[in-house]
Formats: sequence, C-alpha cells, structure tokens
Amino acid sequence: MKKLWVVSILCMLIFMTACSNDSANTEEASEDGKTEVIFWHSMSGELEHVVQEVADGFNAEQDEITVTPVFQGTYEEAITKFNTVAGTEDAPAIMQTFEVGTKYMIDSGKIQPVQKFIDDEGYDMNQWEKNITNYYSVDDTQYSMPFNSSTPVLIYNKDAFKEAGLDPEKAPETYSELKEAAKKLTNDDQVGFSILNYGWFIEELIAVQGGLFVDNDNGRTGNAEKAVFNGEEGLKVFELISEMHKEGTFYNTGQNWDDIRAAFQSGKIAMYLDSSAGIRATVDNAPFEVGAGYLPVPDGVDRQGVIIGGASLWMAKDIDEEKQRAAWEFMKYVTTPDVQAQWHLKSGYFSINPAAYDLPVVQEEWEKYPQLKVTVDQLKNTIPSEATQGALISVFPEARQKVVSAMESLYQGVEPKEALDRAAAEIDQSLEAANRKNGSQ
Amino acid sequence: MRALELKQMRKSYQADIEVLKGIDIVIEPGEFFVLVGPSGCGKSTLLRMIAGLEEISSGELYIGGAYANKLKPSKRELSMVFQNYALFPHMTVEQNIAFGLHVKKLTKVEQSQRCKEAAEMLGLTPYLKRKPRELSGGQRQRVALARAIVTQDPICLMDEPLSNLDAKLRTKMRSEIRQLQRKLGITMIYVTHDQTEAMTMADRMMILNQGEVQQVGKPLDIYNHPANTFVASFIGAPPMNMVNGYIQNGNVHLPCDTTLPQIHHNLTGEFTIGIRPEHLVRATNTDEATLQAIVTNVEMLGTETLINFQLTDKLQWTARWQGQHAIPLGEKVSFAIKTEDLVFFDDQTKQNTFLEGVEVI
Amino acid sequence: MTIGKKILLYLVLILSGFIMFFPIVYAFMISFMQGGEVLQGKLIPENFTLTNYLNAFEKVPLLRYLINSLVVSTVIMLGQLLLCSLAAFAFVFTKFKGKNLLFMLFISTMMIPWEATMVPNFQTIQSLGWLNSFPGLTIPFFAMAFGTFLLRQQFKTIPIELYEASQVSGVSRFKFFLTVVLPISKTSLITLGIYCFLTAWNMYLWPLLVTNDEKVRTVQIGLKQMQTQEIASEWGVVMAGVMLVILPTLLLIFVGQKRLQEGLTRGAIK
Amino acid sequence: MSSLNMNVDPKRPTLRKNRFSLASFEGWLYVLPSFILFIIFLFYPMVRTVYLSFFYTDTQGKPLSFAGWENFTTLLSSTSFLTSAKATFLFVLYTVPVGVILALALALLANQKLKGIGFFRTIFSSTMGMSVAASSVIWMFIYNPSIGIANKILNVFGFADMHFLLDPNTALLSVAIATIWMNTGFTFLILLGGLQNIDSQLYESARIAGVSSSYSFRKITLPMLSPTLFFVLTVTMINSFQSFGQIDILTKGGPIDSTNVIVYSIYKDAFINYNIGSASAQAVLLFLCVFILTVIQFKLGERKVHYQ
Repeated sequence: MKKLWVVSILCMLIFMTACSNDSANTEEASEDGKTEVIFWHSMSGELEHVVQEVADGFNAEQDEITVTPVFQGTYEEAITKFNTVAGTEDAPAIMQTFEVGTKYMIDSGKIQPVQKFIDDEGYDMNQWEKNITNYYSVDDTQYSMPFNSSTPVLIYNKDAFKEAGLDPEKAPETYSELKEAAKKLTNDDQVGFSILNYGWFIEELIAVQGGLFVDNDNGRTGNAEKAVFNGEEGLKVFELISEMHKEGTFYNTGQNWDDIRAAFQSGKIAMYLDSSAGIRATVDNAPFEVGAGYLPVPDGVDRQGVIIGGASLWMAKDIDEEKQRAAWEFMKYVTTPDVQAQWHLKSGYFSINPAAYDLPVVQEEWEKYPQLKVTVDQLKNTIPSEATQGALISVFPEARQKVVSAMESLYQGVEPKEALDRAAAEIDQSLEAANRKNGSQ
Repeated sequence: MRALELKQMRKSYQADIEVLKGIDIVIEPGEFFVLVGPSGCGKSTLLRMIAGLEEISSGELYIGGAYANKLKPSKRELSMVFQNYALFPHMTVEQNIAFGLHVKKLTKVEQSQRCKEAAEMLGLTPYLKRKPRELSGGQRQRVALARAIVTQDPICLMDEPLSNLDAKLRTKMRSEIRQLQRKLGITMIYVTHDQTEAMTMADRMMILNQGEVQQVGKPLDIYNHPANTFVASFIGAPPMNMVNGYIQNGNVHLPCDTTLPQIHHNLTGEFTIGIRPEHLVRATNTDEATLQAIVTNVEMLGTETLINFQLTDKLQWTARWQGQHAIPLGEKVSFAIKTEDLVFFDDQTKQNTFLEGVEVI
Repeated sequence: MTIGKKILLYLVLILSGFIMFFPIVYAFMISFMQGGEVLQGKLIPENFTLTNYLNAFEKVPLLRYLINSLVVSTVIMLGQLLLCSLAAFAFVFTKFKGKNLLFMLFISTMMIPWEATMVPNFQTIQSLGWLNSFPGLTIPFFAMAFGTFLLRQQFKTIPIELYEASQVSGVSRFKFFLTVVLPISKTSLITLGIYCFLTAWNMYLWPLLVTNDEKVRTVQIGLKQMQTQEIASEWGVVMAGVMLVILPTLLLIFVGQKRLQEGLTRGAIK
Repeated sequence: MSSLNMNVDPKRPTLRKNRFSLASFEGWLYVLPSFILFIIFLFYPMVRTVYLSFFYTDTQGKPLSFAGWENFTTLLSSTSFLTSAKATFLFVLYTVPVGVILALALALLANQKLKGIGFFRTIFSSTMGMSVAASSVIWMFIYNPSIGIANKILNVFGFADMHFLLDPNTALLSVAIATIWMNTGFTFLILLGGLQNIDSQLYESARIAGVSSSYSFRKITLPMLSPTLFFVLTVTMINSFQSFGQIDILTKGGPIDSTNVIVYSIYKDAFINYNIGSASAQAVLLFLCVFILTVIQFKLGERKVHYQ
C-alpha cells in the first residue's frame, strides 16, 4: 500500500511540473527569432518519418524558419480539429487535407489560396505536373499545394498469369480482356479480380472513360446540383462488377485496404485495383512476381486517364502574414526536384515536379521497380478535362459512402442500374441540402 | 436411529499442517453430543467433515454402520444449523424453512404441512411471510432451527448456533434446543466453545484442543475427573486453581508454606496440583489443614461469593463460598483444604495421575 | 469433487481460457512477423526476432508516450476515485433535497454520446488554455457516473449501524468516510481503480484532439501513428506496438487480480 | 434510506432543523466537484447539442436558421436512420444478454476452488486490458476472408468460407462477437467479485438439503447476485449503445449500412459529412432512447434486486 502512495504522489508531482512548464513552452518557440510553422498532417507509419525528414531538410537549409510537423490523426480527425481552431492562435500554418475535402476547405473561408503567393512572386507553376495541380485549381485559382498524390492501377499476380496460360507481361486493358483473364484465373482457391469497396475506384473507373461524377462540369463551373455518375459510364462499371460477381470471378474484399492486400498476397485474388502509393510494399511483400497495368476501360472506349487522389497542403487564413510567407517558403522547398525525388522514392507518392523523374536516383529505382513507371506513365498520358480533373463536391465524403453502399448492394443481387440510381438520388438530396445551407449563409 | 462412528479421522490442508489428528468416537443414537474446545481447535472442521462439507483426509466415517466417507452431504440424512444461520435473505421465513424439501419427494401439501408444524413448534407461525432481515436475532435463530428439524433427519449438526445471541436469550434457547432434541429423539452433534453450554446441554461431550481429543465423557465425570490440566482449566467457571508443588514423605507441599498432612497415595515428586474453587472452604477449626492468604477481590453473586486471593507473589486463586460474605479487602483469610479434593497432574505430561492408564470414555 | 468432474472442469477452463486469450496470442505472433508474412495468412512467424519491437520504438517516441500515458491514466484514476467516492458517499450517507433526482441526473450522463460532447469540450479546454497540457487531458474525466454508481452500490452494503455508531461516538461524517467507508470498500475501490486506469489508458480521440506535442501525447496516438491507410501498414511493427502498449495493462490486471483476490478472501474470513 | 432519519432527535425541534440543513449542505459539498465537472463537460455540451438539433447548421457546425422539428422529422422518415435504429437495437440485443451470460458462465467456472484458478481468472479478465482499437485490429485479421483464422477453423470442420464482415447478414453479428469478447473481461471480473461475496454457508446449507446444483443456482446464486447482475446489465447496455471503435475499424458502418449503428451514424454526420444539425438530432434521440430504457430498467430492476 505504501508503494502505491509513493507512486501516486510521484505521478502528481510530474503532473504539477508538467502543468507549470506548459505555459513556458509556448513562449519559448518564438524566442529564438525564428518563425515557427506548424504543419498538421495525417501521415502515419513510415510516411510520418518521410514528412519529418522533409521538414528537417528544410530546417537545416535555412535559419529563418522552423517547420514542425504534427501528426493529427486521420484526415477526418484532423479536419475536425482544424475546423475548431481555425482563426485562433492554436491554428496551424499548414494543414494537410485529403482530396475530397477540397470543396469543404474552399467553402470554409478559413484558408488562404496559395495562388496569392504564386502571383506575388510570379512563381512558375509550369514546373508542376499539370495533371496533379489541376485537381486543386478552381476557376484558375490554385487553392492548395499538392502533396501526396496517387492514382489507381491494376495490380496482378504474374505467377498466377503464367499458370493460367496468360501472358504475364501484358495486363488486361479492356473489360472483355479483364473478364476473360479473370475467368481463366478463377479456380477453387483463387478468384480472378477484386476492387476495394471504396468510392475512389468507381470515380476513377468512370473518369477513365471520360464520364462525369456530378453536373456543372463535375462541380468545376458551379456548385454541383445533381449526381450524374449513374449515366452510361457508371453503368458499365457497375455492370462489370455485377456480372463478374455473378460469374464468381469477382471477389468482395470489403472496405479495408489491408484486407484486399491480404487477399492478393495470400493468393486468394489474382488481380485487383490498388493505389500507386502502395505498389512498392506490395511488390516487396508478395511471395510471387507482381505486375502493374493501367486501369481497364470498356471495349471501344478511348482511355482518358486518371484523377489524382491523395491530399494537398492548405494555408490557414487569419494568421500572421509572416507565418504564411514562411509556410509558402516551405511549400516551394517541398516541390524542388531533389525533395520530390526523395518523396517519390520513400513514400511511393508521385512527384509534383516531373523533373524529379529524370534524376538518376529515380531512374535506378525504376529499374528495380518497373511497376512504378507504369503508374507515372498512366498519369502522364492523362488527357486534361473536367472528367480527369475530378469532381468538386461539398458532400464528397458522404457521396463516397453512398457509392460504397451501392457497390455492396451489387453483391446482394441488386441490379446495377437500380443501385446506381438509388445512390445518385441520395446524393442529390444531400447536395440539395448542402446548397440550401450555403445559399442561406 | 443411527449411530455415528468416527475411526481415526484426520484432516490436513497442507501436507505438514494437520488440523485434526486422529479422532475416534462413537456417538450413540438419540444422544446429545457436544464438541467443545477453544476456537481453532478443529471442532467445526470435524463437524463439517461429518456433514460432508469437508473432505476426510484419512480415517473412516460410519453413519448407521454404513461407510460414509464418500457420501454426498445430502445422502447422509442429516440437517445442519450454521453459526450465522445461513438464511436466504431473499426468501420469506416459510420459503427458508421449506428450502430443499422438494428433494425429499414430498407433495406440496406435505411440504407445507411439515413447514407449519416446524414453525408452530418454534413459535414462528406469525412470521411465516416475513423476510429474515425483518426478524430479531432470536427469531432468525429459530428459523434456522426450524429449517433443520423440518427435514426430519435423524441427525442434526449445530455449529455454534447460539454465539450470535445475547446472554439471556442464549440461556433460554439452550433449554429449548435440549427439549426439542428430546422431544424429537434425534441425534444431536453440537459444536460450541462455551463450556457452560457444553456442561448444561450435553449427554456426553468431547473436549478438543489443537486437533486432539483431550477427554470424552459425561459432563460431571469430566468436571470431577479432568484428564489433564487443559481440561481442568477449560471446564468449570471459575477454572480450577492450580499450582506447582511436590510430595515428600507423604506430605503435600504447596509453595505457600502450606503442607497438607497425609496422603493415601504412594506418590512422590513434583506435581501440578489443582483444586476446584468450591473446595477452598472457610476454615472453621484449627486442626484442619489450612492455607492463609490476603484477599484481593470479592465478587458477591447473591447465592455465592467469589474470593480472589494472592497465593504467591505471582499466582492468584479463587475460592467459591456459598452465601454472602462481605470480607474486607486486604484481610488475611484462612481456607481449609481436604487432601481428597486435590487433583494431581504429572508435572511433565500434565496428565491426571489418578486417571493415568485408565481408558476414558 | 470427483476426479472426473475436476478433469472436466479443467478441460472447460483450458478451452475457454484458450478462446479468450487466443486473440492476444495471435497479436503476439504477428508482432514477430516480417513484411508480408502477416498478409500471407501465417499463424506462426518464421523467426522470433525483436526487429519489430526495435522498429516500434524507433518509429514513435514510444517510451515518452508510455510515461505520458502512465501519468495521465494515474491522475485520471486518482481523480475519479476521489470524486466518485465522495459523490457516492453523499448519495448513500447524507440526506439532502433532490438527492434522488440528482442521482438520476448523474446516471443520465452515462447515456450522453461522446460524439456530441467532443467538439464543445474541445472549445472549453481551448478557452481555458489547457490545450496541450495534462489538465486538459485529465480533468474533464474526473467526474464519472459509472464509478459513482458502482461505489453507491458498494456503499449501500455497509450496515447502517456502522454509521450510527460513528454518529454516537461523535466522529464527523468526513472522518467516518475516511476511516470506515473507504477501508471497507477497498476491494471495490481497487476494481474501479483498475477500470478507470484501463479506460484512461485506452483513450484515443480526446488526447489526439487536445494535444499537439509529443511531450504530452499518449500511447494510443502512437499506435495510430504506426498504422497507415493507402500504404500497407507494417502490421508486425503495429502489433509490436500493441504488445508494448498492452503489457503494462496486462501486468496491472495480473497484479490487481491478486490484490482483488486477497481483498475478497480477507473480507470473507473477517 | 429512511433509517438515516434516526440521527434526528425529535425532542429538540430547533436543533433538528439546523442539523438537517447542515447535513443537506454537507451532502451537496460531497457531490459538488463531480457536479461541476458534469455541468461543464457533459451537460453544457448536451444542452448545446439539443440546441443545435433545432437548427440548420453550416458545414462548420454554426447554426444558420431555426429548423424547428425538421431535423427530427427528416430523420424519423429517412430509411437510413431507421436502418441505424434497427442495427443499434439488434446490436444491443446480440451483445448484452449473450455477453453477460458468457461472463457469468466464466465467472461460475472461475469461482471453483481448483488449483491454479488464479491463472485462469487472469486470463479471463485479460481482455479488459485491450484497447478497442487494438482488439478491433486483431479481429479484423481473424475475420479476414482470405487469411483469417475464422475461416480456417470453419474449413477444418468442413464448412464453407464465410464473409463475416462483408455480408450484410452476418456483419453485425460478427462485430457483436468481437464486442462481446472485448467486454467479457470486465463483466467477468465484476461478476466474479459478486459471486465471491455470496456467503459460502448458503451453498453448504443447500448441499446438505441435497438440492440440485441448477436449483441452487436459480434459488441462491441468481437472487444473491442480482444487485451485481443489475449493475452489469445496466452498464453493458449503455456501453453497447455507444459502441464505436470496433465498428469504425471493422466495417465502417457497412456493408449497406447493416452495422451503421446510431453512434457511428452520429460520428459520420458530425465528423465526415459535416451535418451537425442531423448529428445533434440523432444524439438527442439516442440519449432519450437510452435514458428511457435505463429508467425502465431501474423501475423493473430495483424491484427484483435483493439488497442485503
């Protein structure tokens, strides 16, 4: 019992000292004359280290600014917190937000478009990959700085291809090729194909055909009012899934990234769609040869390319101009070819600056992982349009949930058309409610 | 009617700690048998072994002549009253009494009939619908008794059933239980640490100390002929007076310069010598062997008087005189002692020398 | 108990023990797996190396987080025990107007979904200037309806005679609380203490919201930091983290369990 | 509690009043710290939530205009909310009775006087030390259709693979099983404590009477354990209504909203869909629902519970 008391008292003491230290801590930061840039991000695992390395590199390079990256949980959690502190002294200078939060951030009125600094400096934006920056550009205003960007690719098991008598060097490109390959690959222990139940993949499969997700040019020329993904393109995607599922060549792996990867690596599925950022780990971990290919398209449709996914960096409004400028300096640093090359290699995400791909380090890596090059090529070959620019929706996260539900209902035997229309109708409702609120603001 | 026989019953919890060290006893049918001893002597354990609540480590138990070591408690046809009564707080008195009767294959009518009889016998009829917590201590005690007798089992075990009652109630219940036992003619095994209870209630009793039988017998036999110093001091209140003395040349020498003249035993050497307080009578004539001492305390109880006096510097004795004697403190009083009232215990073994070698049952 | 019954009991015990403990063993196994071993559905790692554990320590300042969690959980536990026992004492041993209503009000707080309180509470903490500090992490949790409820149930079993006896001897109510009620309820207090500690130890979203600094962050945030979404998580490392994080709590249960047992038997012999 | 009046001396009316108000004041004093914290950190946010539930809010959660009952009427007429409500009740129904019975069975098992029982007690209570997040991740692996142990076991017994979390018909049940596992440790420990507090002489008395063990379980164990059981039931029910972490990690409310319990729906509306008004309305409804159930439980329960 005595020991317990000692421990308790000790804890109390630590607690007290921690309390009294607290106020001193915040002041300390600004005392050394440097501008401190707080950078909130949602990069966990290995990625957090890479982010820290980037920040360390920047901090070491100059002595005016200190960038402090702080992990703030998932994108959703971080955005909730940002929403609460925005406009107060606790707000960070840089905030990382996922791509579907773009419209939300713009509408929130709490962010400073980076376009301001681009204009002020006459910064040359052409060195950035157009297909990436496009997503975060609305009405010719660059709102945020792309950071971690990825696209979907088709991943397949080369060994399984060989066994099934398929050419392991040639990934299926059209739906009919995909279906045929899946049929050959399907046996007692293996199923041909799978897509994660995640709205992003459906958006991509529609965009690659040149289809739109919502009206008003994917919400780029005005607030989206109606969902249009239930058109011809969307129907083709859903029909593909539905048919293959009925045939038994499509495997439902749920909503977890790790579940679908486990299914692939354990040989349960032979082909699936994955994020370009996850390729390297998949190649490393799989006990067989892994191939990568472009997103498949329906027969007779021209490939339009892919939408960028991932997240971008936003600058907070209502903070010292000095801090904003410091944040901008960091953003510029991040986009230099050297930093981007490192970022690409270590994180698996794309380089915003295509110049990075020409660097020998990257070329060497591509030798080892030719799959990486496939993803970059797919992005490079993308034809810029509203479809491949991606949709801008205020209720995007909700829309994704509805699409997921629609996908899931396919496995229960619901007709593709019905599933799509139902999801579209629900999203229409949400859009209407959201627009009404914004209108009354 | 069934007899109970215990043969070399032993109980040990761990290999090296023996709680009961070989108990041999036969309990006759219809007998009121009391197990008495200080707390921790193993008497409750013995009772629980008889009940089947504790495993018998070694030895044999026969109930009605049948080997019963492995018998389930319920198959031993006995009832038990626990020290804290073990009443079910969520049941009414009636339900408590009738608890478990259904196992005896009685009809509902018989069950309630028996229950009513038992309640009637113990004066519980007005309380049948009450919960135990609404009853007084004595009433709870009666419920516990009723639950035991309602089973009509030939053997009833009681584990210090009166220890939670006040003194007056205890005296009353003592005789009630005794009467009940006689009326029903059941065999009763009764555990207590109170020697008065044992003396007043028992047909026979067994005195236990540290897991060993000290003496078994009728209460008065034990009182008059205690087998050893432990029994001598445990039975009787106030306890037997004792002192170390020696016998030389036929004379008994007590350490207080008192010498008792003759002795008709051929004893010699050192002894622990005991004498009951009531045998220290007031000296009336000078040719008696006397002992003179200073009175330190006097307790007058009405019918008798207890006189404490200083035997030696370190030893106090008590005398018990009939009637009321207002003796001033500090007065020197002479006590007469008869040699035949003395009890001699072996100085080493503490056994009563008169009883040595005699089988005591 | 017959031998047959004993064997049967042991069999059931072992079986249910195995089922109950299996997920933890499974996590333990995964914590030694390298790379894709987990995703290939293996049950037993190829070799038992500590690489993942070292990695876990390297990835996040786990030691720092562990100490923070220990401090936060201990403080919350002590605060809760104090406030809950005081309130429960009032509900059982004092009489005041609106007591029953107040008790229902207390109980009702258990039903408030935390999602509804999270954001306003965050703003409260922010306006108090407690962001990024131990008070912000701990004080909002000091009051707990569940604990008050548990202790009330326990205090109700204390015979009222004890209270009356203390009244007669002129002992103040507070002294009665300290010298009689608390010692008698030791077992419940220990049980509740363990529960409080574990709950506090397992908090995630709140510590994440109110902290920005690894100086005050807790282990559950560290665990989350090890997992990724789009990129494959290194499950071996994550599970190594999980094992490190549950080790103190499992130890606490082990020790607490013994204490609990002691307390219970002591109460029984009396 | 009426016996508490006994410290009031009827012969001295003046003192009586004084004493009472003093005691009353003292009573409040003990409750005050908890009460203040509740007001700040629970009642204030709750009142705010109730307030917001009557407003249209912007995506930042600021009230825009008064909505009256509209948030509620919209909810009550929307199929997704009704699905949520159904999922919630089913989830509670799956987890609470089974969880408590399982824990009770384990507690009865661990209450035997056997060698090494302490070890088993520790094992049984060990899930108490697992955080919801950690346990959920483990269960995610267990349920994984391709690599999980659950399917491997099914295969051993000759059953076909199951899509535990992916099939709308089994998802809720699968999450419930994981939840029961997580809660068992705590429930077990509380129930074991309750069992050990039952006077062993009651059982001995039953043994001598020779009643069957099921009879003594019904007539002694259950009634004597009823205060503990009541407590455990109340607490697990409330906890069950508020389960969140396991759903977030295992199913994210899917498939097809089959595990989208109200708490998860609140979370999605508040933190992902920025629909604060609707989230608040759901929170209010959930609160009312749990509150009413608890009141009923107290009213029915306290009658059946036997305090010693």
